[in-house]
Formats: sequence, C-alpha cells, structure tokens
Amino acid sequence: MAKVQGYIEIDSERCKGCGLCINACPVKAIEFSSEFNSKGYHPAKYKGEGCIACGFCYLSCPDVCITVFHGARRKTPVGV
Amino acid sequence: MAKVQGYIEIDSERCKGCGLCINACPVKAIEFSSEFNSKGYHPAKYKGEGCIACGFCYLSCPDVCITVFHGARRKTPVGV
Amino acid sequence: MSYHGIVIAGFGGQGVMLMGQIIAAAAVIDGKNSTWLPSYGPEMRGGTANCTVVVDEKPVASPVIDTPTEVVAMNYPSMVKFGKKLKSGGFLFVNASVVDQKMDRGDVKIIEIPVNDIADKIGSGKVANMVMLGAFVELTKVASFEAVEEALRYKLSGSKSALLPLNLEAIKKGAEYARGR
Amino acid sequence: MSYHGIVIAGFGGQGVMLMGQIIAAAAVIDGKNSTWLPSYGPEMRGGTANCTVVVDEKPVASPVIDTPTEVVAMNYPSMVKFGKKLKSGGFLFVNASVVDQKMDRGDVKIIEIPVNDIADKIGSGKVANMVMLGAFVELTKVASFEAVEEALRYKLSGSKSALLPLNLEAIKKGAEYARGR
Amino acid sequence: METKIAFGGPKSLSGKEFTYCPGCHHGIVHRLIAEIIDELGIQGKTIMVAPVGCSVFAYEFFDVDGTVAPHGRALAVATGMKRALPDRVVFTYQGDGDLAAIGTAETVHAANRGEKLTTIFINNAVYGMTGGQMAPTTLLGQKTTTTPYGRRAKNDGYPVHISEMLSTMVGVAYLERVTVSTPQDIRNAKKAIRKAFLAQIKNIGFGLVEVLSTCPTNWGMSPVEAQRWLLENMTKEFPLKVFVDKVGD
Amino acid sequence: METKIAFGGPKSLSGKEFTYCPGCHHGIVHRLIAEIIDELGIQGKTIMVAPVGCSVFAYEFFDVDGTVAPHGRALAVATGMKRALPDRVVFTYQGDGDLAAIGTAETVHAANRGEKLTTIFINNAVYGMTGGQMAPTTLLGQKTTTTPYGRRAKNDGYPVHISEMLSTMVGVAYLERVTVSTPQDIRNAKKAIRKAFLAQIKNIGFGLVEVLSTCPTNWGMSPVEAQRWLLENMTKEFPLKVFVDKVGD
Amino acid sequence: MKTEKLMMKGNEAIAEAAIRAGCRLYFGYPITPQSEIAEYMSRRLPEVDGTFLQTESEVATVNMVYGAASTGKRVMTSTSSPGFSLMQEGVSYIAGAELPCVFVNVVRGGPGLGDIQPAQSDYFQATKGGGHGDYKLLVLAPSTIQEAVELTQLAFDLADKYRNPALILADGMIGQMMEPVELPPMRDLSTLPDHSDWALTGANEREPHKVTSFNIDPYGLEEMNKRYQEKYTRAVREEQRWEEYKTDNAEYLLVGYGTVGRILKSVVDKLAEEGIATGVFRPISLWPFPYTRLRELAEAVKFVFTVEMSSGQMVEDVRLGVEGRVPVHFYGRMGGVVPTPDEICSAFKKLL
Amino acid sequence: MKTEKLMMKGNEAIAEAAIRAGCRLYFGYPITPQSEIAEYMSRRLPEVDGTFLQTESEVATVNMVYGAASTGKRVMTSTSSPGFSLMQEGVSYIAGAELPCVFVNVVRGGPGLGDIQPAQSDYFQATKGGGHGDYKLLVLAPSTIQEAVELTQLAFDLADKYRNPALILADGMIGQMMEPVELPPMRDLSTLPDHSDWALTGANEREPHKVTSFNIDPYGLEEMNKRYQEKYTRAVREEQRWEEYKTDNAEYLLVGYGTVGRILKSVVDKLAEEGIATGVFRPISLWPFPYTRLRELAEAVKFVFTVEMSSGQMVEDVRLGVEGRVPVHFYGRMGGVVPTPDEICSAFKKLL
Ligand SMILES: Cc1ncc(C[n+]2csc(CCOP(=O)(O)OP(=O)(O)O)c2C)c(N)n1
Ligand SMILES: Cc1ncc(C[n+]2csc(CCOP(=O)(O)OP(=O)(O)O)c2C)c(N)n1
Ligand code: SF4
Ligand code: SF4
Ligand code: SF4
Ligand code: SF4
Ligand code: SF4
Ligand code: SF4
Ligand SMILES: [Mg+2]
Ligand SMILES: [Mg+2]
Repeated sequence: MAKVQGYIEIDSERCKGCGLCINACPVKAIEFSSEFNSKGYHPAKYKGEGCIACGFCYLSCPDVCITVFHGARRKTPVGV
Repeated sequence: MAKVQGYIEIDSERCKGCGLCINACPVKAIEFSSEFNSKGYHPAKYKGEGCIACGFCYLSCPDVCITVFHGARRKTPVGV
Repeated sequence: MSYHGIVIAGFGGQGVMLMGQIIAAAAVIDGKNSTWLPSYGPEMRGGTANCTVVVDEKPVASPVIDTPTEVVAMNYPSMVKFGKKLKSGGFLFVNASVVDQKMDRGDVKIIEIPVNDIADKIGSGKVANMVMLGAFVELTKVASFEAVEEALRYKLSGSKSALLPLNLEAIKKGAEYARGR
Repeated sequence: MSYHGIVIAGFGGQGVMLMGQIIAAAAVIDGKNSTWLPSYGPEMRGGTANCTVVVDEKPVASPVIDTPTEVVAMNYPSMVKFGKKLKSGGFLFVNASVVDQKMDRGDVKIIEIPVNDIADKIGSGKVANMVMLGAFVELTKVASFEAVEEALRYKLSGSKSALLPLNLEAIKKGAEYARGR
Repeated sequence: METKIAFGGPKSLSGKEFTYCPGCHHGIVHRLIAEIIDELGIQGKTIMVAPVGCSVFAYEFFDVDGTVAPHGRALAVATGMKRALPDRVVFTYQGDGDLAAIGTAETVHAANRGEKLTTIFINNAVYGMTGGQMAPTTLLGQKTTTTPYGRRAKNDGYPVHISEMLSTMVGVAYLERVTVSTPQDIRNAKKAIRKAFLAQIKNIGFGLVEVLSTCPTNWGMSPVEAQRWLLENMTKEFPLKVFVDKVGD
Repeated sequence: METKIAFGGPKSLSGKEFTYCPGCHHGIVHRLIAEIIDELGIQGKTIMVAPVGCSVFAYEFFDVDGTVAPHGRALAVATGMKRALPDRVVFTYQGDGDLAAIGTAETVHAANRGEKLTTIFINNAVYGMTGGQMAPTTLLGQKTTTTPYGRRAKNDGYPVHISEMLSTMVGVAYLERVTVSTPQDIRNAKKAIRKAFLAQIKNIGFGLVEVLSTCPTNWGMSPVEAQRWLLENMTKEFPLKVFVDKVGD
Repeated sequence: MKTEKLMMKGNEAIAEAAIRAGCRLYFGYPITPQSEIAEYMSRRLPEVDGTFLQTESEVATVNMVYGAASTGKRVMTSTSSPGFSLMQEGVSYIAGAELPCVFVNVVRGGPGLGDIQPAQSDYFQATKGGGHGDYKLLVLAPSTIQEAVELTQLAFDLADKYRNPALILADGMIGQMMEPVELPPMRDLSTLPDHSDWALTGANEREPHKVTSFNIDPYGLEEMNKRYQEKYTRAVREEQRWEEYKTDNAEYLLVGYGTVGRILKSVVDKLAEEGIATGVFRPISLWPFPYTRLRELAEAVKFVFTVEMSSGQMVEDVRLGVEGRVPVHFYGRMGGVVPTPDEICSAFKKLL
Repeated sequence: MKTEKLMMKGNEAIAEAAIRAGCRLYFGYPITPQSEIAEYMSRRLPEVDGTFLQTESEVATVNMVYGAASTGKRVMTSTSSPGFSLMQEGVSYIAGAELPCVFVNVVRGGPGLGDIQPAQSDYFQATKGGGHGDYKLLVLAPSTIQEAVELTQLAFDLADKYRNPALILADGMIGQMMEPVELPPMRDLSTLPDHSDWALTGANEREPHKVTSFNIDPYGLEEMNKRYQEKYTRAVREEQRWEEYKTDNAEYLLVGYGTVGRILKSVVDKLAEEGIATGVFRPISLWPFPYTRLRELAEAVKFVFTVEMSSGQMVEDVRLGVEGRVPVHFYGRMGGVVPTPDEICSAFKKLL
C-alpha cells in the first residue's frame, strides 16, 4: 500500500501546548512553536511535511485543536 | 450412646407463642398452652417428658424464653 | 346530642381502628362532619391501639379531645386509661367478655357487652368489634344503621364482600343486646 | 505613608501570590499589621490570579479595598483591570518585559521594570517576581529589606533553602534597578 | 446424672423484652451475638450501634454501651467510634433498608477501608419497621406495600446482592451469608458471627455476616411458614456461602 | 488524490474552549463522546448531566441539553430525567470523587436497577477540582494533598474498584475499563463508549465506561509523563477489561 | 366528575390530589408518618401511566426530583423530618436552578430520630431555609384534609408560576387522620403550563437548554440571586394566605397554623362560652408569611398568643409582624405532644 | 510556649487552633474554600498521634463525628455550604443526642452549586436550624484570623459545657486570608473535661451508657426537649458575645458580623471623617444572638443599618432585637460579592 499523504492544521489559539500530539505523531511531524499564543502557551505547530494522515495527533489532542487532511496541502485553511 | 435425658423451662410471660420451638423440637416435647399470658398469647409449654436436651428449642426461640437442662427434672425452677 | 367525641381502644388486632372508621364514615353519610384519628406507629406492635372519632354538626375544629363523650374499651388497660377521662354523664362501653373488673365511676353510664361471646355464638370471634359497633350505634345514635351499613359495604367491597353478611349480623346482634339490657 | 492597600496581579504561575505573602509577612516582622487575601478557586486555572495586601499601623479593618494605593501588574490584563482603580497619586508597577502598552493615567506614578529580562540575566526567569518585589519594596518602603529577607527565609526553609541566594539576588537587582531609574 | 444448664440465655443481653413480633428472627440473631460477646469475654469493651429499623431498640437489648445511628449511617458512626477508641470492639446491627439502600455508600466504604468493625446484616427482604415496603433485597415478583403488583425488574430494579458486591474488596476479612431457619443454620450462623468478631479483634479487617431472616408480619405468614418460605425462595436468590475468610480457625 | 478531512472536531461539541489544564484527558474523552453522539445521530434527543468536579462545566461544552447535578448525584438526576422522558438518551459524566465516593449509593443503585443510562466515569486517582486530595481510587503510596505521607491502607483504606464492584450486578448491560493514553487506547475507548450508549438506546440496561485518565496538574507531571505514569501504575491496579457486554456487535 | 365526599386519610388524599393536579412522577423513600403517600402512589400511578419509584434514600430522591423537574413535568416527593433534612442540599440546588416541584414534609417529633408523633418543629427549616444560600420555598400548611387537597393542587400551580419548589408542611396528625373530603376533577395534562422555553427535553431544532444553579463568577451569581429575589418579592406581594376565625371583635388574638390552627378554633369557642372574646389568625402560607394582615389585626387586640407544637419557631415571624406593638406570648408542646383545647385555654387564661 | 506572631491562612489557623484545643480527631470531605483545613489536618494530626480521615461524603463525615463524639473525645469537621446542607440530618441527631463537637462552615455563594466566593447566606441555616426539630447550635462568627483561633478554642469549650455541637460560621474570606496570629499553647489532654459519666467507652465495671436522640414516647421526648431548652435558656443568659466599635456617641448603628463586621469599621472611620457619628455592633455569637445589648444600643440611635453578604438574614434577628423602636435598614450583596467600604458608605448615606 502506498504511503498516504496528508497534512494537519492546528488551531494555535486554542492549543495549550500540552505536547500530546507531538508525543503521539509516529513520524515526528509536529513540534512546539517558539511563539506564544495569547493564553501564554507555546502552541504545537506542523513541521510542514511528513504527515501520513494517521490521525494520532487528532485523537490525542484534548483541546480539539487539530484537523487532519488526506491529500496535499491546500493554502486555504479548513475550519475545525 | 445412651439417650440423654433432659427437661426445659419456658418463661411463659415472655413467650409470644410463635411456635418456632414447637416446630424445632425433634421429639415433639413442646406444645401450645391453652391459657393466655398477660400479653394475650398462648405460650409454649413443655409436655413434661421426652426432652433429650438437644437445645433446638433454645436455639430457635427468638425471645430467649427457654432454658434447657441436662438431667432429671428438679422441682425448684432455675432462672434464665 | 349533636357532638360526639369518641375514643375506641383495645389490643392491636381487636379491630378498634375499623370500628372507628365505620362510625366516622357513617356520620358523614348522614350528613354530619367527622374526623378519625388513629394512634399510629409500627413500634407499637403488640401494644394497645386506639383511635379518636369526633362527630359534629359543624366542621370539626379539634380532632384531639380532652374529655370524650363516649369511650369504647375492648380490654382492661383501655378501660382504665380512657375511662377516667370520660365526660361526666358519658357512655363507657366495656367488652365484658375480656374485662371482669368494674370501672369505679358513678357519674357515667357503663354499658357492658360480652361481645366476644356474642360473636362466637354467630360463628366468628373476629366480628366482636362489629357486635360492639352495633351496641354503640344503638345507644348513642351517632349515626343511622343505614349509614353504618353503607359505610361497611364500602369498606368490605371487592374480595372482602363475602364477609358482609356476617358483619351485618354481628351489628344487629350487638344492637339487640344493647336494646335488651 | 503608614497605610498601604496593594493589589498584585498577573497570570497564574507568575508568582504573584508569593510576592504578596512576603510583603505581608515582612510588614508584620517590622511590627505593622497586615492582611493578605488571594483570589482563589481552582476553576481559575490558567486565568489570572491576584492578591490584595493591606499594611497598616492600626489593626487592618477591611482586607478588601476599593482603591489600591499600589498596584503591581505582571501582565497586560492586570494592568488594565487594576490600574484604573489605583488611587490618584499611587504607584503602578508594571512588568515591562511582557507589557508593551502604556496605562493612560497621568495622576499616578508608573514604574516600569523589565523584571523577566533582569531575572533572565541573573540566571532564572522564575525569580522575576522577586525582582519586582525588590523594586516594590525599594520605592514604597512598605517594609524593611531585613524583614523581607527574614520572611523569605521562612518561606524557603527546608528543602527549598537552596533557592534563597538566587531569590535574594533577584530582590537586590530589582531594588537596584528601581533606585537607578 | 447431674442437673446442669445445657442452654441458657447469655448475660450480654440486658434482659429487656424484645419488641419484635412473634417469631421474628431478629431475636434469634440478638441472642447469638450476645452469646459470642459472652464467649469472647468482650462485654466490657464492646460498643453497639443500632440502626433505624425494627431493631432500633437493639441498643437497649444488649448490656453493653450503645447508640442508635441515623438511618443507614451505622457504619459511619461505628467508624468514628473505632477511630477514637481503636482497642474497643464496635459492632453494627443493620437491616437491609438501612445497610443496602440508604447506607450503601457507608457500607461500601467502611468495608473497602477495611475498618476493624463487625456488622450483622439482617436481610429480611422488606422494610419491617415502616410497614412492609420494598427493600433493595425484595425478590422479583414479591408483593410489598410499595410493590403492590409484585416487584418488577423494569421499574424497581433487581434484588441487591450485598455480600457478592462486598466480596470484591480487599478490606473485607470475613464475609458469610447465613440464615437462622433451622437449628443447624443457627449453629452455623453463630460460627459466622464469631468469625466476624474475630476479624475485628485480631485486627484483620472488616467482618460482615448477612443473615437471611423472616419478617412474618409483613410477609403475612405465620413464623413457621415464613421460615419455610425463606428456605424455599430467599436462599435461591441469595445462596448461603462463605465469601471471604481471612480469619482461619 | 482528493483533499478531504480525515479527522475533524465533532459537531456535538459547543465549540466553547475547554477549561481543563494542558494535556488533561477530560478533553479527549469529551471529544470521543461527542463523536459518538454525532455518529449515532442522537444529538437532538440527548441530555447530559455534568458532575461537580473539574468537568463541572461540561454541560456547556456539549451542544445538547444539559445540567449539572449536585456532587455525586448525577445518576439520581439522570434517573429522574430518564423516568420522565424514557425515549431520550441521558448520560452522566463523572469523576472518581463524584461517582466513587460521595455518589457511591446512587451509582450502585442506578446500575443495579438497570437504569437505561450511560455513564462515563473519569478515574484520575485524585480530586482534580478541589486541588488534588485523595480520591477513593488513589493508589496505595500515592501522595496527594490529604495523603502527604502517601496513601496508607491502614488509615486511608484501599483503592476502590468500581468496575469490579458493579460487574456483579444484573442490571448492568455494558461495563468496560479503558484509557486514552495512546492512539490505540483512544480508539478502544471510543468503541466502549459507543457500546455504553447502545446499551441504553437498545434498552438493554445500564452502560458504564471507566476511563483511566491523567491529572497532570495534581500529579505534578507533564502531560506526557502523566500518561506514562498512568500506563505503568494505574493499569496495574485497575486492569483494562471488558467486564460486561450484553450489547454484542 | 366525582364530587361526593369520601372519608380519606390525609396522606392518601394528598397523593390523590397530586395525581389530579397532573403529577405523574413520584420518587420517595418510606418514612413514618407519611409512607402511605408512597404506598398510594405505587398502586395508583401505574393506573394513570405515571411512574412511581422507590428510591435508595432521600438524597437520591431529591435529586431524582431535580432530574424529573428539569424536564418540565410535574413531580412530587414526600417525606418526614429526618428525611427532609437529608434533602436540604438538593432543595437548595432545585431552588437555585429554578425548577418547579412539590415537596411534602409530614413533620414528626425531633430533633434527631425523635419519635413519629405530630410536631411543628420544622418550621424554621421550611421557611427560613434549611439548605444553604438565599432561597425560599413556597410553604403551605393545611389544617384539614380538604385543605390539604386544595393546597397540594395550589402548590403545583405556585411552583409553576414562580419556577420554584413548593412545600406542603403538614404534621403526623394531618397525614394519619381521616376526614370527609371532596376531590377536584382530574386535570387534563394538556392544560398544564408550557415549560418548553427552558425544560430539558433534547435540543431538537432549537438551541440547547441549560439548567443550573452554578455560576463561577460572583457577579453573575449575584444577578441570578437578584432574579430569585424579584420572584420572592412578587410572592410576598401576591401569595400571603391566611384564615381568620372570629377576629372581628376579638380582644385577644390566637395565632397557630396547621393542626394547632384548627384546635385553636375549639379554644376560641370555649373561651367565648366564658365571655372572653378571642379570635384565631391561622397563617396558611408560612412563606410568604402573612405579616401584613397580622400587623393590622395585632393593632386591635390586647396581646397576641401564639401556640405551636414546638419550642417556639413561628412565633418569631409573629414577633416580626407585630413589631412590638402589643405583647406576643407563646405556648408550646414539644416532642410530638399535641396540645388539647383545655390546656391551651388554661395557658391562655394565666396571661389575663 | 510559642507566642510570636505568624502569618497564617485562616483555614490553617483554625486547624492548628483545634489541635491546640485538644482535638485529635478530624473527619472531612474536601470542598472549596476550606479544603486547607483537611489538608493541614492530614499533615499535622499524625504528628500528634491524632487521626485524620478523609471520608466518602459529608453525610458519612457528620456521622463519623457523631460516633467519635459519643466516645467523649474532642472531634471536629469542616466544610462549606453545600456540604453543611448534607450534614443537617446528622447535626440534628448530634444535638438530640447531646454530643459535644465542633463544626466549621466556611460559607460560599449559594444557593445550589453557586460559586466559591465568600458569602453569609447560611446564617439562617446556622442559627435557626437547618435540620429538623427544636435544637440550636452554638454559633460563633470570627472576623479576623486571630479571632478565628480564639473562637475555635471557645467552640470546643462551649460544646463541652453544654454537651451541644458548636459551629464556627466563617466565610471564604476568613478561610483564605492570611493575617498575623498568635497561637495559644498546646492544651494538655489530661485537663480536658471529664465525660466518663456518659461517654461510650465500653461498660467495664459500670452500667452501660446509652447515647441517643430517640424516644418513642412523645411525653418522654418532650422531657428530652425540655432538657435541651433549659440548656439553651442558660446559653442565652451566659453566652451572648459581641464587639462594639465607636458606639459611644454614635447617632447611627451599623450591624454586621464576621467579614462584614470588620469592613464596617472602615466604614465608620470613613464616615467619621465626614463628621457622621456611627458605630459598629458586631455580633460574635450568632446564636445566642446578643439581643440584649443590641436593644440597649438601638434606643440611643436614629436608625440601625445592617449589612450582610446575603439577601438579608441576620437582619431578622436585628429586627427581633430592635422590636420596632427605631427603623432597621438593610444593605446586602449576594452570590459571593464582598461589599467594599465605599459602596457601604454610599448606601448608608442614601438613608440620611
Ligand atoms: C432518613 C430516614 N429515612 C427513613 C426513615 C424511616 N425508616 C425507618 S426504618 C426504615 C427501614 C427499615 O427497614 P430495614 O432496614 O430493612 O429494617 P427492618 O425493619 O426490616 O429490620 C425506614 C425507611 C428514617 N427513620 N430516617
Ligand atoms: C457536597 C459537596 N461536597 C464537596 C464538594 C467539593 N468538590 C467539588 S469537586 C470535588 C471532587 C472532584 O473530584 P472528581 O470527582 O474526582 O473529579 P475531577 O475533578 O478529578 O475530575 C469535590 C470534593 C462539592 N462541590 N459539593
Ligand atoms: S496525522 Fe499522524 S502523521 Fe500526521 S501529524 Fe498527525 S500524528 Fe503525525
Ligand atoms: S495536543 Fe492539542 S493542545 Fe496539546 S499541544 Fe497538540 S494541538 Fe496543542
Ligand atoms: S431440648 Fe430438644 S428435645 Fe428438649 S424440648 Fe427442646 S427441642 Fe425438644
Ligand atoms: S419459640 Fe419462644 S417465643 Fe416462640 S413459642 Fe417457643 S418459647 Fe414461645
Ligand atoms: S415487622 Fe417484621 S422484622 Fe419487624 S419485628 Fe415484626 S416480624 Fe420482625
Ligand atoms: S486539575 Fe487535573 S483533572 Fe482537573 S483539569 Fe487540571 S489536569 Fe484535568
Ligand atoms: Mg428489612
Ligand atoms: Mg478525579
């Protein structure tokens, strides 16, 4: 089976920087941003490549910040 | 083993005439009195013979009315 | 007399509660007002039971009474306890089948009815309370016998209706005995 | 000034509660009266936290205050919320490391201290609150530095005593910065 | 052959006449408990906690210090006592309404904490004192004053099995279900009660004996019929069994 | 290859931001419940009962009718609702303090009656909301703000095993213990929650899912550490298991 | 429609009145002297497609009532003193969540386990708030069985009108006594008030409803409290109820509620025979207490004499009403003892 | 003996004061804003051979307190509003069984779940009887942490003196605030009152003791109630406590307890600056309420102004004390809002 291609979007304002998505991602495609969000957290951020759309990050996120997409990245973001 | 000889005494004022001792006695040595006690019950009464001191009546009596004795009947009653 | 303050008392199981209820209901059927107030509480199991019935032309103010106008004593302790509260000139009904002592009051009318004996005679000791009821109604005129019958018929409806004739018979015998005293 | 009504506010985790407790304790060590009153409630997790410290020569009547004489704002929302309640002529201490806007009040003394930067410089951002404390005590004279040290020593006793030198250093640096403004 | 008392009333009973209905098993169980207290020689250091239920007067029937707890809370009251006086022997005596309905939480947690307490649990499948309403342990189909059409699982739920439930708990040291419907049963019940006290005295944990009991009055049966009904029906739903025994012999 | 959402937030959530601490499992479980409500198409007939605990605001987080029950009484409140509206879907969401301490009696009796209700039980071994006190489910040796020397069985009793206890009851239709500490666990948990809802919808009986969850804040760990601690310690005391399944597939 | 008079026990009459008021949900736990309410409901509710559930405790009961009431349906429970104490947390929640429902407390002698005889020693608990927080129950005290029937129906209507729990405060005498009673007709359920604007019934094609007493923000919670207080102010204006007996030319005013209230009528009659002009003021709504009328009446008498089956609880409200205008005296029996007309007469005459 | 002043949180100071008063048994269930009492006890009691037990609920708590108190030992629990509501049945039993023990209710905004901010809306529950029956708690309301310490100790002594439960009625502010406090020395346990004449300790070489609130005979129960009432009458005579501040030449009397009581001092000072002579009457014993002194003071002022963090509860006792002599006005904040001195000043000045 060919490797699925995907990408994710993270609602960085909603994110609390808990790191559970980072911990869960099998391909290490997520990292902490060095920026703060308005809550004062370093939100998680997609590294921009490598996502295989496995959904682990979505499953692990306690704050429903992540949307996972099949296929190639689009420029227009898709709402949660 | 020789058959044990025994007798029982029943506190007939305390007795509520429930009949559990009568039901329990293996040798049918207890019966209801035809008299009333002051509570208005027909108390249980030892038939006067046959007791084998098995204690079943004592065990079954919910109102602690019965004392069971080993040996032959004495004239002077023994307190509970 | 239009006002009756009645206490009916006895051992649990002697049917004093039912007696009171029938009187209260019959009075209402006759167009009067009444209250029936039981002593209650399961803790009193095996002890004495009593109820207070008030019958009045006006709405009943107090269902508790100090001095009954009539007392029905189905056993000795009840006679002692309530007999002495009885209003002067009032009726004291005593179950003579079980009470052999006398109440020492000259100012009241003492009616002794051997209700258990009468009941036994018509076939069941269980209707001794109805015998007393018959005597009571006969002498106090607290209600009409028609109303008593209707009240009883209501109580003994359904599966218990077979018991009605025996109960009515007991009431009749009680009334007869009272009349014949 | 013998009366101080101080509000210290910031994000949870910025150490505003401890700051207030040290001030209150130090004032008591100096022989004054004080109260420390926290905003409380776990439901406020992640939200802002604040405490009110009242220092007075007389016993403190009200631990709640309408118009603080001093406000310490460790973040922007706190500055907005409490800065406007500040008494005319009072002190507004602002954590300049994280607040870049200005409070629009000409009638109060605004003291901006880049406490995180100063704390970072001495090795730990965690003591930013102590830097602010140093500056605050220096300018308000709410308590003596000896008393502050004693209060801190008490708080950081036992296993935490290793942290004492760093904290004292932070207080010193805060005071120096305030003096040098 | 010398005349001597083979069976006589225990001295840990106060001698007050029981207020129970004729043939009610409460009395038998009282006597067994008192015998055990006598035999273990603990009368002077025993404290009893009576429930609210027909046995509300039980604190008067035993010749030991005693109190009556709010309905269902006997095990909380007993916990307070035992924590205050760890070297005394504290026992509760509770009905099925008391222990298995309103007192469920206190029962579960005292057992689970392994409180060094002894509980005698009278399961008579009915609320005796208040006039025969459904108990948690009422059998399916059984008529009571609040299940006039018979207990229906759909509306009223299933009989609660307290011993089965508590048997999952580490804190429990002795747990047995008995009855007192035949002389042999009574002897067994006494052994169980002894062990439930020993579980406390030896500091092993919580001891409870569930006694399937009759309520002739509210079952509308004679005492002898009631025993028969119990043996035929209740023991099917609630099998007699040692659930936990950490006491040994 | 077309772009499509593989995983996105469920519509039965109100969209309000959760008030939980970073990394707290409450949020994951909320999402799973909402997904199930979406998938079963029951949003318009579901009523939620929130507890008192960190999830006290949960009735705001779901886009369904809701209320918050007094501490521990969610299942009594839910019973009242369900008896009034038998064709609605009513679920409770409760912490371990709420369900297994103060709410023990209500839990046991709702389960035992076989109420057609669904309960999600968050076991995080601690009282989250009030600041980290001991819960009934706190592990032996675990330090909390009321077991500063670690939980000692002798004084504080043993961890309570709710699922084991309820598994003895006839009224229970679905009962499983899960966790949400790995993606695989989360998938399992979702299946369990679905079945616990189906137990209600199909009128079989009471459904409960116990979710072993983290409380990073009161455990004093990072969210990732907390998950690890849970998998290493809590699952030993509380093994993951299907206890009752009358729902089938 | 049945209008003939039936002899009914108070407990059963209350139960039947509730059903005729449209109550189809009853949750309860047995306790003397009111278990007949539950027993009656267990027989009768299935006949009218209603639900009777015997609960595991009074704590569970009050919360089931909370749940059922939150669906907007008419629901009731009944208990006696210790049981109502156990319900206090739930009662406070129900009031805070503004849910209509009806409680019946058939009071018995206290405190603690006490006994099971008629008493009035739960007046404070009923009227001042046995639970925490600033809430009130609408409290109605019947003195006859007929009135118990009427007030039970009124309780449901007031509960709906104010979205607030109502309480029938009776005593063992009212519960156990039989009296002739005329029952109202069966209420058509479709005529019951519409609660679809707030009830929890599933958010189908509408915004979700939330029912709660919770507000983490004190200013928000204060707003909620203001809403409650507005309702209470309205009730104080509109719901004061009482009965007067021979107050017209009375020189002395006797005050008592419930069972005592009717006994006092006998007392007034007895005293009238002796030429002493007294009258009875019998509060029917204990909350809101009928201060207004009491104040008026008090101005016209020499003193006020309050009788209770308690150590003196309602007498505080009497004092608050009278405000020192004339002396307020008190006579009480405790522990379940019902005072007789004679003893009240002599207690009264000692004050002359 | 340690006499230096420590900065302590109210909750912790209360806990330490209890231990120093000889309390070695604490049962409790966490609830904000007083969980620190339990937490402190869990750390501290094992150090002094005492027992801390976290219970399964407040219902269990109050009954464990009952059990422990029945052994004659000093025992305490603490809770906040909803928790105290749950304890009401048990409180009534404890009062009925005449057991000494100490409750602490750190009141929060209600009703229902409400919030967790400081409030005074449980005054009625505390003073009139939240539970059923004719009983009273000895209720003490501290306004500083130092006073919380002293009243905690007093509470144990009064509880023993009257064989009656005592209640510290505080609020979230007292519980959470830190203030300097001087702690009393540790009480020698052997000096505690002897309860061996009634306590349940095992009937070794003596007649068994029975502790109960139960008496199936109403006349017997009435006798028990008379015994309670005698104690209460004595307490009314001996235990009225209050503080006055600048009442000497006051033209207006401000009345408030606890937290409000101390805030009122600021108000009086502020008003004095404006030349308005007011004084504060601060009840310390809420039951028995210090009616006697209030009545005296009320005669000398133009009106009385009562302030509470409630919709108006203690104000009823103020009215009962003042008895219409002068007007009684009220200002209250609800839901956990603490009034500030300024707003009270302006509310007051509107009345002039
Ligand atoms: C709080 C409270 N609720 C209810 C009651 C009434 N009540 C007294 S005993 C009892 C149940 C008794 O049944 P059980 O515990 O089974 O004991 P039994 O009488 O059958 O031995 C009830 C409900 C009460 N006294 N207190
Ligand atoms: C009657 C009552 N007692 C106590 C409390 C305080 N309280 C609020 S939440 C809570 C426990 C929370 O723990 P848990 O149920 O485990 O939920 P978590 O916060 O861990 O999710 C307690 C004791 C309360 N609100 N009401
Ligand atoms: S969907 Fe899978 S691969 Fe893609 S970012 Fe999330 S966890 Fe990583
Ligand atoms: S799991 Fe969610 S909240 Fe946590 S870091 Fe990732 S996106 Fe943020
Ligand atoms: S001891 Fe045995 S044989 Fe003798 S009377 Fe009793 S039961 Fe019968
Ligand atoms: S068992 Fe006891 S009470 Fe029953 S009849 Fe025999 S002696 Fe009497
Ligand atoms: S009612 Fe039942 S349980 Fe109670 S004493 Fe009578 S027989 Fe025994
Ligand atoms: S305290 Fe614990 S349970 Fe509560 S929100 Fe925070 S992490 Fe979650
Ligand atoms: Mg039973
Ligand atoms: Mg938890």
